[in-house]
Amino acid sequence: MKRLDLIFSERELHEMLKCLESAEVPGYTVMKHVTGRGPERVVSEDMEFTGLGANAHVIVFCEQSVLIKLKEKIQPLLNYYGGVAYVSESTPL
Amino acid sequence: MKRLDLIFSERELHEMLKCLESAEVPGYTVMKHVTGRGPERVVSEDMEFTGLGANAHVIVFCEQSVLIKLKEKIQPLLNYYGGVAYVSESTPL
Amino acid sequence: MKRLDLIFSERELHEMLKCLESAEVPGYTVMKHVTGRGPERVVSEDMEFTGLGANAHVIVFCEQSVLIKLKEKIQPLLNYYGGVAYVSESTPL
Amino acid sequence: METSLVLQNVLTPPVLFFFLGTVSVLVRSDLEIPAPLPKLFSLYLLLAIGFKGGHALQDSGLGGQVIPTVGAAIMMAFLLPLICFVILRVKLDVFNAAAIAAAYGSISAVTFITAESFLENQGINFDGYMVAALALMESPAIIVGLLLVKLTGPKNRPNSRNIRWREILHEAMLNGSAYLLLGSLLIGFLTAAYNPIGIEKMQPFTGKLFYGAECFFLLDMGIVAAQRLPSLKKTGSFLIAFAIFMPLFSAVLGILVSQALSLTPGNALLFVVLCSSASYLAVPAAMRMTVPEAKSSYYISTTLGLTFPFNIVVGIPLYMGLVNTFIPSTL
Amino acid sequence: METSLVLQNVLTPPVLFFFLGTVSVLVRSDLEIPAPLPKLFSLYLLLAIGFKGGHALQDSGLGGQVIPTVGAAIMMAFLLPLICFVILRVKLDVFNAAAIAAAYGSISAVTFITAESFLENQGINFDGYMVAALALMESPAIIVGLLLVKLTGPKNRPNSRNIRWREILHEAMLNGSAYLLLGSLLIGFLTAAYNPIGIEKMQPFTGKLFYGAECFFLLDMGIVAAQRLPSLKKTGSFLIAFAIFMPLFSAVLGILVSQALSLTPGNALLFVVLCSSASYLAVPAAMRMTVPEAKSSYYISTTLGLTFPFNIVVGIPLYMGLVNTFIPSTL
Amino acid sequence: METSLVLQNVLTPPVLFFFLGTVSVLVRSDLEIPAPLPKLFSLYLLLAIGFKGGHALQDSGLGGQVIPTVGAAIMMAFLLPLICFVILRVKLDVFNAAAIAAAYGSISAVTFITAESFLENQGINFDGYMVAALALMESPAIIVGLLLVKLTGPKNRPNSRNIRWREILHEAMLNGSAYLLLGSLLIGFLTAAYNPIGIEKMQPFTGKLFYGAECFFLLDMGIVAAQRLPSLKKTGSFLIAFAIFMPLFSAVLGILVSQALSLTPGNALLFVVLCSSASYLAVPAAMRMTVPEAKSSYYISTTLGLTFPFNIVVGIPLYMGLVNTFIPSTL
Ligand SMILES: Nc1ncnc2c1ncn2[C@@H]1O[C@H](COP(=O)(O)O)[C@@H](O)[C@H]1O
Ligand SMILES: Nc1ncnc2c1ncn2[C@@H]1O[C@H](COP(=O)(O)O)[C@@H](O)[C@H]1O
Ligand SMILES: Nc1ncnc2c1ncn2[C@@H]1O[C@H](COP(=O)(O)O)[C@@H](O)[C@H]1O
Ligand code: NA
Ligand code: NA
Ligand code: NA
Repeated sequence: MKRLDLIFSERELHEMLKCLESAEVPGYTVMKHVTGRGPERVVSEDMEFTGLGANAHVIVFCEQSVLIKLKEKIQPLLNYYGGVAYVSESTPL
Repeated sequence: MKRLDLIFSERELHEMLKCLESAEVPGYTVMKHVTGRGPERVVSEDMEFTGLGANAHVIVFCEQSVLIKLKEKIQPLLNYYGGVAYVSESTPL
Repeated sequence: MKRLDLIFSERELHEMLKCLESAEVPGYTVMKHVTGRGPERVVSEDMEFTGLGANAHVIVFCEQSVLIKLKEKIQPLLNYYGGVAYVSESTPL
Repeated sequence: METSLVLQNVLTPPVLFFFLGTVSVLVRSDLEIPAPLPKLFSLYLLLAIGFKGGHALQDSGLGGQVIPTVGAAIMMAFLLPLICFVILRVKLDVFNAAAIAAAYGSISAVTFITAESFLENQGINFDGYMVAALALMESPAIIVGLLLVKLTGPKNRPNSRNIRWREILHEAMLNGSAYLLLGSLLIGFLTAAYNPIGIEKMQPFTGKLFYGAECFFLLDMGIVAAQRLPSLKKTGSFLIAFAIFMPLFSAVLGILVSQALSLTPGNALLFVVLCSSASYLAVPAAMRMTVPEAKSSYYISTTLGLTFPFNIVVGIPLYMGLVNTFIPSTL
Repeated sequence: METSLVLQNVLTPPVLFFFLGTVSVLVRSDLEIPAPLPKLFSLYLLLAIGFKGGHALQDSGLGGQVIPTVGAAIMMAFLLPLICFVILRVKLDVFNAAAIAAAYGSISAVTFITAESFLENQGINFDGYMVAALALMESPAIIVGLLLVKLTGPKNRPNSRNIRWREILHEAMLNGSAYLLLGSLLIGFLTAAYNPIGIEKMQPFTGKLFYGAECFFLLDMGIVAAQRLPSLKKTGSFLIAFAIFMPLFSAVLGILVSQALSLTPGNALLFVVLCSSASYLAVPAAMRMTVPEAKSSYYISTTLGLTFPFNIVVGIPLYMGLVNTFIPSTL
Repeated sequence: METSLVLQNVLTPPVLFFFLGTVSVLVRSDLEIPAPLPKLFSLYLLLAIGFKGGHALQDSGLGGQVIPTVGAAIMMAFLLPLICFVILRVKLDVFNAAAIAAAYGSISAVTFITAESFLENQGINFDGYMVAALALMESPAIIVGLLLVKLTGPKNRPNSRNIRWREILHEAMLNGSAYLLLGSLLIGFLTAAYNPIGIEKMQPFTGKLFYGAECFFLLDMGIVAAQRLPSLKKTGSFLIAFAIFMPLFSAVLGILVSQALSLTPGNALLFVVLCSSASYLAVPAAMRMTVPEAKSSYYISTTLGLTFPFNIVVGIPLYMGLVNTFIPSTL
């Protein structure tokens, strides 16, 4: 099994979850109110109340095959709005 | 070393931590207020205030030997209430 | 690519991020309000309002070379104040 | 006449803010009240109505209609889930039927509050001790729900899922919202008896602020209720019909009992609202723990997405119309 | 005379709490108002000013100066971003210029509130319907900003980045803060018309509590603004100058319009403050969505780190001085 | 007579809500006040008592007993940690002894607030300037604690752990809660002097709401204190005894000083409560930073799990009894 970590702006959460659903992931986990820094932008806590939105961290445990479907749906979103996606190996306990 | 990621309903957090303690893990980390979707159920933010409880995400870094002890204690809880547990490789910095 | 997970007290967050910057990480992600237990100490939710501070969980995706620079900067902080740092393999989606 | 009451009810701040929240979801505005702010308001409202109810109970004493009314309320909390269960078993398995039955036997504090605001707006008197009825209707419904599973459910449940008596009572009496409501009631009661200055000093917090906080909370409830609408599709038309007709049926029962007890119109409305409202706080939490076989989306979507809005917007004035018809005001 | 007004302004609780927040960052105190508490206060303030404004609008009716004033305000929200855009294009690309222009064409509700407190403190009358102007100046600026990108921007934007009309209007009208403000305005208006008791019962929440909540929120704004200071260095001296001189320029325009409309001094000050304040809530959120090419640090740091503190501390009393000079009080 | 005072104290809303919180943990109710809501109330309480204290200080001026009382309070904040340190060194190492000593030399704002409510309830006068004493007792204790480590601790601490003077003063003066309290005091002082309308407009927020917010916060403190009880076992009987007897000893010292200063009974009680209460906010935060060798569970469990509840429930009325015996009321 694979583990996918997605980190991107909370404002795109809804759209991102739609991508996950359409790639038929078996499930996902969402952590909001996340801050951070990317190559260009800093995301700080106060961006939540200015409406810009902090980041969301989404974890998906799924098969490699799902990941491939997912990639082509998610890549354009990440390119347009920014955000990162990393994959690691993972096995059920 | 191994890294264990547990995701399950906040309401079972207390019981789950007792399992971890009885398996003598060296430590653990807890993130609450986590939402998500499993094969059947959606866990949304408002479930926190209706008292159903959102999810908790627990991370444990430990040896393989601890994991084996842990597995038999945790499996019944996950089967009864739902939730997921995944293991990856991890080394101290 | 590597994935580094740092977990330590929120009160050291500022200093820790300065270390990350000086090691020139490409980015990082911060989750606050995290609780847990280490070999000696329990970090509970109420420590946030007593001013002791809960934990922060910081994730860094970076190259092995950055990790080496990072290690020598971070190790003294972790030794002095406590906290854990674990590394796993990770590849961009 | 009911139509005019509905209109009068709709044009009050609490209901308007509820609509504002609902519409924000429908038009996909990004208005959001992030967790745990809704929890702040729900804790505050429980604390405040409990405290004020305890104070009122001290003032009225336990004589007169207090004991009969509270007793009848508790009786309804035992009876209604049984009726619901019988109806729900037509289409649902034991687990889901019992969980939903418990929710509809129990009460919704926010619906009760909105009914009080409605009465104040109409200038109709009611007694503070009705809060005691509210506080005491949560636990019986939970007990009945769990007993129904224990008695009518399959005997071959895995061992770990056998419900123990201790667990039933613990969930029924000590879930957070029932505990806070009952505790605040007791504190209000004791304070009114031994420390009248304390009552006065609490007044700006528990009294004056209440209406505004209620509006703010209903704004959030509007958002939450509207977010539940899509999942109603999955619950099927049987449950959708149940979520509308059961409150009406309970209301009629409630009116008959109010008549028998000769309650004043104000108290009668509150009694009816207690009967017809359904719990989306304490009961779901208890069911989730003890009957994980039941689908939480069933009992949450029906109570929160349908019965709650129905009662808030149409139900309360409708019941008032019925009360006015069946229970002549003594004024 | 302006100096004395500045001093009088500085020694009021809202401005002092703003300083307290700013200083806490400068001296590296660990004072922190954790998320989402600031959101609680910002939601509360929007709800309360909307509700009170709606009430005032009902009382004043839509006659007299209401329509001309609100109309002029909307016109300014279309005009100001165009002027800003022309100025900003000297140094910046289309995306950044349009985003910053939209922010400066729009308004800051907290600056408006602080101006109201300033007027109350000075004992100068103003009309509640000015809140309607506030509520209606957010959307036009967003529309102009997005149109500027659409019309003057490069035609070879990737397909996904083509702004659609529906999207523009959605972002302009339905972002959370504009929606809550307008919605509360409407609710206040309806309540005042059909349910006067409701107005009275909201008063402790929306009225009495307001000043204190404003102070608490300004404490947080002080912290946030000061945290933005370091990133101002990166924005360069052109934008720093813009963040101070543009408000002054807009203020002068605002005074001319106020004079033409023969507004009272109090209303004139509020009109001027609407013109000279810049948005750090609704507009940035909309721009982040639709023009991700613009650097958010540019429009946030200038509006929040510079223009907002400038207006709160020096701007308001300064504009009052100008108003006093150009618009003779009829008293 | 003390028993009747204890009873009268126990039957007030703040103490009853404290009990409600404590009991909820003992009976394992799932009542929870999620973070960061407790922070909201603690920030609010600090802001409100600071503001009201500053106002009172402006009214009373710096003449009369103000300077001597505040001076004596600061002196106690230097003296008490030294006494504690000597006692604690019998069983503990330098690091833990110094950290606990600093906590007991400092103060607990919530205990102080509860004592004020107690006095108001009893109809006993006290002066607002006592808040200045409260605000100024936090820093000295931290300084003494850190100096004790610096002077009596092992000289071979790793280099990074050498405490620098700048760090000591920074932690002592600029930790969040001390900063907010002192800052609000200053703002209240300035506002009362230059902007009396501001005082009036703050009153509903800082004044009227206070008692209810205090009750809500004490509900949470009850939960937190009870959660600390299990870890008291690990601290051992020496520290448990210390956590009860040290407050009593400090109280007696406090009474002697109050007598010497001829304070009124109300002020004397507050002075005594300042001496006998222990810090679980500012001091632990400072110690965690600068003396990580000390076990935080020691100083948190004793102050929060034992000394705080003891003072709230039994201590305050007990000290009042002592004050009544030793300091005859002039009425
Ligand atoms: N190298 C990285 N390691 C960890 N998190 C990252 C990294 N790069 C970006 N992020 C996270 O992804 C968010 C969006 O990235 P970006 O759009 O590239 O600014 C940032 O705010 C960080 O939270
Ligand atoms: N495939 C998955 N990937 C990530 N998180 C998951 C996955 N499946 C379940 N979860 C998380 O585990 C929680 C409980 O799962 P369940 O009990 O199976 O509904 C869900 O609410 C998700 O947060
Ligand atoms: N073995 C572990 N697994 C997961 N998290 C840990 C582990 N050990 C420590 N932590 C986290 O690191 C924090 C600080 O650790 P320490 O300073 O060792 O008490 C703890 O509060 C936990 O959140
Ligand atoms: Na019911
Ligand atoms: Na403007
Ligand atoms: Na003390």
